[in-house]
Amino acid sequence: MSTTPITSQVVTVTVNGERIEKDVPARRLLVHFLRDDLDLTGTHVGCDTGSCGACTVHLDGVPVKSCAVLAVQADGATITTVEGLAGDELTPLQRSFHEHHALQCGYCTPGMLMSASALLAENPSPSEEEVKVALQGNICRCTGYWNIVDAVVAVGKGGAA
Amino acid sequence: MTCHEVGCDRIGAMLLREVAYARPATVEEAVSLLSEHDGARALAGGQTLVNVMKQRAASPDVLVDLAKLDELKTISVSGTTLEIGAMATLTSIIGSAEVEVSRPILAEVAATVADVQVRNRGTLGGNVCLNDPTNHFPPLLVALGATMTIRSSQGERSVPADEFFIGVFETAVREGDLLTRISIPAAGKGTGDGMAGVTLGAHGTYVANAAASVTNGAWRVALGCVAAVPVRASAVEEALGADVDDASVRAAVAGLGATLDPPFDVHASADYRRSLAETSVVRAVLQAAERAER
Amino acid sequence: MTAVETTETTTLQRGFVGQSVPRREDRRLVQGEGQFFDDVKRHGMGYLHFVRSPYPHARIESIDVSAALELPGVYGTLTGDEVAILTDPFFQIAADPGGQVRDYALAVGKVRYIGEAVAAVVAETRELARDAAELVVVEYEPLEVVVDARKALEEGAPVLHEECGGNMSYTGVWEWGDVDAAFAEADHVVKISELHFDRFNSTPLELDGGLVEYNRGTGQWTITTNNQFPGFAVIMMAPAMRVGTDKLRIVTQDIGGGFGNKITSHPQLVACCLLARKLNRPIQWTEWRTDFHQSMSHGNERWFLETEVAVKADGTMTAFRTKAIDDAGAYLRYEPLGGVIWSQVAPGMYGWRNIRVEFTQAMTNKAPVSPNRGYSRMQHLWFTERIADIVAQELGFDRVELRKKNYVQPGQMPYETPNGCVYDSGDYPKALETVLELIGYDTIEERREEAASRGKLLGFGIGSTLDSGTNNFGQSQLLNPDLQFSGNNEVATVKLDIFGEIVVTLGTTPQGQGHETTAAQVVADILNCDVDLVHVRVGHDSYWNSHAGFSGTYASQFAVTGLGAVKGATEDLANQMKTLASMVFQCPVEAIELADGFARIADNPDAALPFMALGAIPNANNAGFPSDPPPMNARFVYRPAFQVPDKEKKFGNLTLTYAMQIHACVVEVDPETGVYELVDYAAVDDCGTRVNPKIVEGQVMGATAHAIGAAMFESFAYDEEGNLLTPNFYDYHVPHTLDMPPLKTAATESPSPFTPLGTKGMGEGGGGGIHCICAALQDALRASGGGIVTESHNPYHRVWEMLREPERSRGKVQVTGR
Amino acid sequence: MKLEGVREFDTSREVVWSVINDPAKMAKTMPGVESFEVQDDKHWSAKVKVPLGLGGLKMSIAFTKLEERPMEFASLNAKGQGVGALMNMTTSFTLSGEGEKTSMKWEADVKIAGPVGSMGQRVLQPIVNQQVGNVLTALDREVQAAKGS
Repeated sequence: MSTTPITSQVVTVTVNGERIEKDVPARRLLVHFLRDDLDLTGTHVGCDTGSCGACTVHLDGVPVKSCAVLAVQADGATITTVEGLAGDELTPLQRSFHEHHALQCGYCTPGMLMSASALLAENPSPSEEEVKVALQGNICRCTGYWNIVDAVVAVGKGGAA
Repeated sequence: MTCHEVGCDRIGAMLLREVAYARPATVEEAVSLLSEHDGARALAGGQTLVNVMKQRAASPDVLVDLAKLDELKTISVSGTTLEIGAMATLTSIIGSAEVEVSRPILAEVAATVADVQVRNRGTLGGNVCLNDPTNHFPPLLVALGATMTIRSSQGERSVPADEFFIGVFETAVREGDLLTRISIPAAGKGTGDGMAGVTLGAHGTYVANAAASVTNGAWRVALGCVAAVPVRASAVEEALGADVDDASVRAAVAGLGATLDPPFDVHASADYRRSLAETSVVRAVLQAAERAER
Repeated sequence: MTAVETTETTTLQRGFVGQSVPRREDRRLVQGEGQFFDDVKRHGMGYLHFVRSPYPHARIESIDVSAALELPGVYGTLTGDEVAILTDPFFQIAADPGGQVRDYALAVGKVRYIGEAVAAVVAETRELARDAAELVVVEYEPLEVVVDARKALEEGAPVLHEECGGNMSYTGVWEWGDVDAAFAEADHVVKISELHFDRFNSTPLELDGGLVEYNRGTGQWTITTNNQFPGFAVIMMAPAMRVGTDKLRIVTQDIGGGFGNKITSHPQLVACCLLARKLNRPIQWTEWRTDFHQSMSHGNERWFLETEVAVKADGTMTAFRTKAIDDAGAYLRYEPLGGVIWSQVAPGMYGWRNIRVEFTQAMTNKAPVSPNRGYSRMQHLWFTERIADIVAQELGFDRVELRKKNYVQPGQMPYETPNGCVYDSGDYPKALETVLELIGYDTIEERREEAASRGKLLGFGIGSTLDSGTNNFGQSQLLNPDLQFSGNNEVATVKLDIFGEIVVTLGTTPQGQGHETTAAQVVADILNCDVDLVHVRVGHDSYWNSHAGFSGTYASQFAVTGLGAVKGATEDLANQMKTLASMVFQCPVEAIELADGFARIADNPDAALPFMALGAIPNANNAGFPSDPPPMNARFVYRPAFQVPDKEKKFGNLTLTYAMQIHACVVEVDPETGVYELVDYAAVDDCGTRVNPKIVEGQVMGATAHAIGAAMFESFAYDEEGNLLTPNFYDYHVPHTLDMPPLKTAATESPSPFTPLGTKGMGEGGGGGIHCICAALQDALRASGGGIVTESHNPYHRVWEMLREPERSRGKVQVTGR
Repeated sequence: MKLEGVREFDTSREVVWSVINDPAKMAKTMPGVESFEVQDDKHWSAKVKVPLGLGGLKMSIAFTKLEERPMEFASLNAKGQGVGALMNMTTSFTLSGEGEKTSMKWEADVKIAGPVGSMGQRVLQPIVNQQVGNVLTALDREVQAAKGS
């Protein structure tokens, strides 16, 4: 990696298991790199102040807001987006969102799922309070959060509603 | 009278101006990059800086990304001092055994900053260097009597928290400087820390806050959100004794608000901030006192 | 305990309708495979960025785009001067003086609020478009600013639209019954000098935008967008652009929330259309959050001045009169309809027979208002609920008893209000009982004492509210007699395709309301087949020819208009299927039944044709038929039976259904800081027959969350200079998980006698949460000075002020008696 | 944003007036002045870099003297523009007092727009308060200097 400051560089990232090399301007946000350059449009933009969490992805395993990270900062990193969550089958978390009516318009849902899946990875059966803390950085304007919290708690209880 | 206005697009859109980027491998390299390039700025977690750049309220020409500088991410105790690297994330502070043992208030407060995603990226160094007047750590570190270590091409220097904060988004870390370490005295017996305030919703932006710390009857109290920099409540510190109760604290705090000239905004009038400042001090002090007894 | 306890008081089971069938929309959305407009890309498309005014009121001296055009990667620009040549001003709903407003896609000559678009720049990337926007040079001559609607109406106030000769867009007196007599006979008169409903909106998480393509050969635009009312957008856009409505093909798919805020994006879409034609390339425009806050779809701010309420000794409220001043912001994008829509619920849930409202709307140097969840009725219902609580407190009546006594009673349903609206069904007192049970009303006083022991002031409040649905657009003629709008409609097309697929095409533009799921439930019940056999197309497309003038998703009506159309079309298709089967079996059509995916002879189930065969015959295998086989394709337009209201008396039925919600909450206030917390919350909903109870409950939850945000945190606050102080989520705090109280919900079902399925439109919720939080705060303050809540928005500092100077708010209320 | 205050000087009105009436001296009181030029006795302009951290806020400011009554009253307008902000400030100074005691009542009406604004008042207000404080401290310095000379 060059230590001469440059305004554009080749970035190498592994996104949802696929290794990608791409030239990207230093000023491009990770979220725009994912959406516009890689066509991974499941990651959404809901604000311009790093407040809403719709753009949440896993960067080397931890949830971050991809609108507050430059694509060049992600060079060498492993990234998981909502498209990378499920294989052929939906994950128990995705199923639980479906069963608990934890989404309406679905715009915040990818970010919610990324935050919630990160929580479940380190805390398989979180309490209601722990779930609320983990999702506090994700805004939803449709549901009032109640069903979302229930859906995540339920996964911890083995999917029981 | 006409106002000739260039570039009326002054309204937020999350698109940065062109900027150059480098990710040095060593602190020396970082310092030289910062000093060699005009308008160069250190990029830590970026949780404030990148958002400020999106608004184009600031546009550094060069970003020096500190991500590779692992030596700035360590948290350790040497003697009676807790040493936190400027690049330690808030999440790592929350999970640190050293912090837990020697100054738990730091983890307690870190856990209430913004949200999980921000805490995963955001660093202690970034939080203090940006010095947004509503940030959590500037008043806390002043109350804890922290010391900042700054590297520059001229070498290393230490600045006490009391002198570190200079203005909004402005600190003793000047162009060409790099904050490397924050040193906090480890809490011994008879030490208690507290922080209280009012936020915009749970874990939201502070409207007003106060941090208090007592060690064997000696108090340090700092206010946040009432000026561009944290404000020491010296009169209160002197008025407070070794053992305090609700009444004595209120007596000590009475009149504090009148000495302040706080900003007003959509969330609080200056008077409301004066009142919140007093209430926050009372609560922070009582919390600290209670913990000192344990 | 989970956060939500649901009590089903009555749930009728009727096939799939009435069941909480899990939503079919979910699978794509949880995998990030939904398609929102910003996900769509086209070869060579250019990104549009608007140059916006930093001044709230200024004359535009000049605009110089040359530097922007020189920047490599910039495709082109558009300015107000070009727009004024290429388009006509948008059609105005208002009669004069508001009718004189000249509103264009970009500011022409003047800017009237901070954030108004003065020019547009298109470039190769989003970043370049914004860079170029910074190079556009605009010269302004700043003008005096007015942000307070009351001041805007005063002599000598700065005038936004000179053509209107002032800042008034509409004024009218709305009076029914014999108000003066009622006051003459009153035992008490309660006077409230000022009540204020604050400015906010629902801030849908997805922002406005579109991808606009122009076909030079056909002169037609294809607009892939998230506009939620294509019928209205086209009526606004086509005449302004001097083209026929069919030149504008509107396509929507997944939409990231709307709440009414996405109805008025037509000005920006026109700018996109002009640039797509000018630059001959697809134009992509995505609004930014700060743009949205500064320029889009604020909710109506409203003042209620010199209110007087006539009350009998026994607590019967017989009359009220008030002077309402509505703040429309700088342009009339959907206004002054807010000036009439409140009258759908003129007496709220109460039996008032004598009402006088002098309603005036002003224009100010603030963002234009547009429909927002609960549009215009929420403001008025908050007003009626404030009256109920202030009257109860000042005259010493019990709030619960006062409501029970004054509510419209179940025996009176269907109930004609003093202005001719018809409340279709409902049992308000029973719903109140239910909510009181949920929240444990009988334990409130104990809880109050326990809280006091912790130094907290506990308060309990009720918010009863209506959710009127399925507009009679004839009400627009009460504002402007020359308008040619009336009634309402929605379209659905249901066909049986060649391989037997049942395909449903809607005219609506859902934003999370689950139309694909609920439509399939209705179709499956009628065709007596499995719900999974029914395919419902996603979104809206003008090319499907399955829409009418009022098509869209807004104003609580899908369960009536949308599903009414689905039911009509499906019944038509069912008859076609039976007829075809009877032709094949040469038996009377009455002998045919539909069951398990077959059309069969009821008495001889072996004589059965699979749906596939029925679909194939007219489509691909029709030789040798004695007469034409039915087409297996049914388009139905649902039309509610409305009359045009009486323009003189302002009398007539303005909406078809009246869903009802009663909310109750408990707050704890910190007397030192004014900080308060919602510690308990319950909501009861009655929207008639619930097609999908889980979806209905989801709407109740969403409306509750919006109300909590509006009551506690969310406000579009302006300073005197016209700066918006909450231009993004830094200062405009929307509630997060940790801000939410525990919630208990329940439902009662009073089917509507007026709708095809007994359903009522619902979802807006009528701001019940705002009403009950205001009431709970006022209750909490009784123990500390007895401040009166006169604002809909009560952030911590306002509560602190009420605690510190209770006289200030108390001074706004006065009681006189005989 | 309206600010006001009173400043006491232990020197004559003449001295204080000589400072606030001298563009060059006033320039020295402004934060981060990089260049300064006087067009005429009513108009002057300055290029400043307000030290706000984050690289500072570059602005070019045009000053116009609006009104003056020697030894008593002066008011001026400062209109600033820079990438990231629009500033419009009207200030007035009213002098009173006798002999070696002068009291200066000052008022400032500051309007700021732009993304610095959209960062929120919580940022703006302290900035303005602090910069005004700096100006007044510098004014003290200039007055002391003028007194000495």
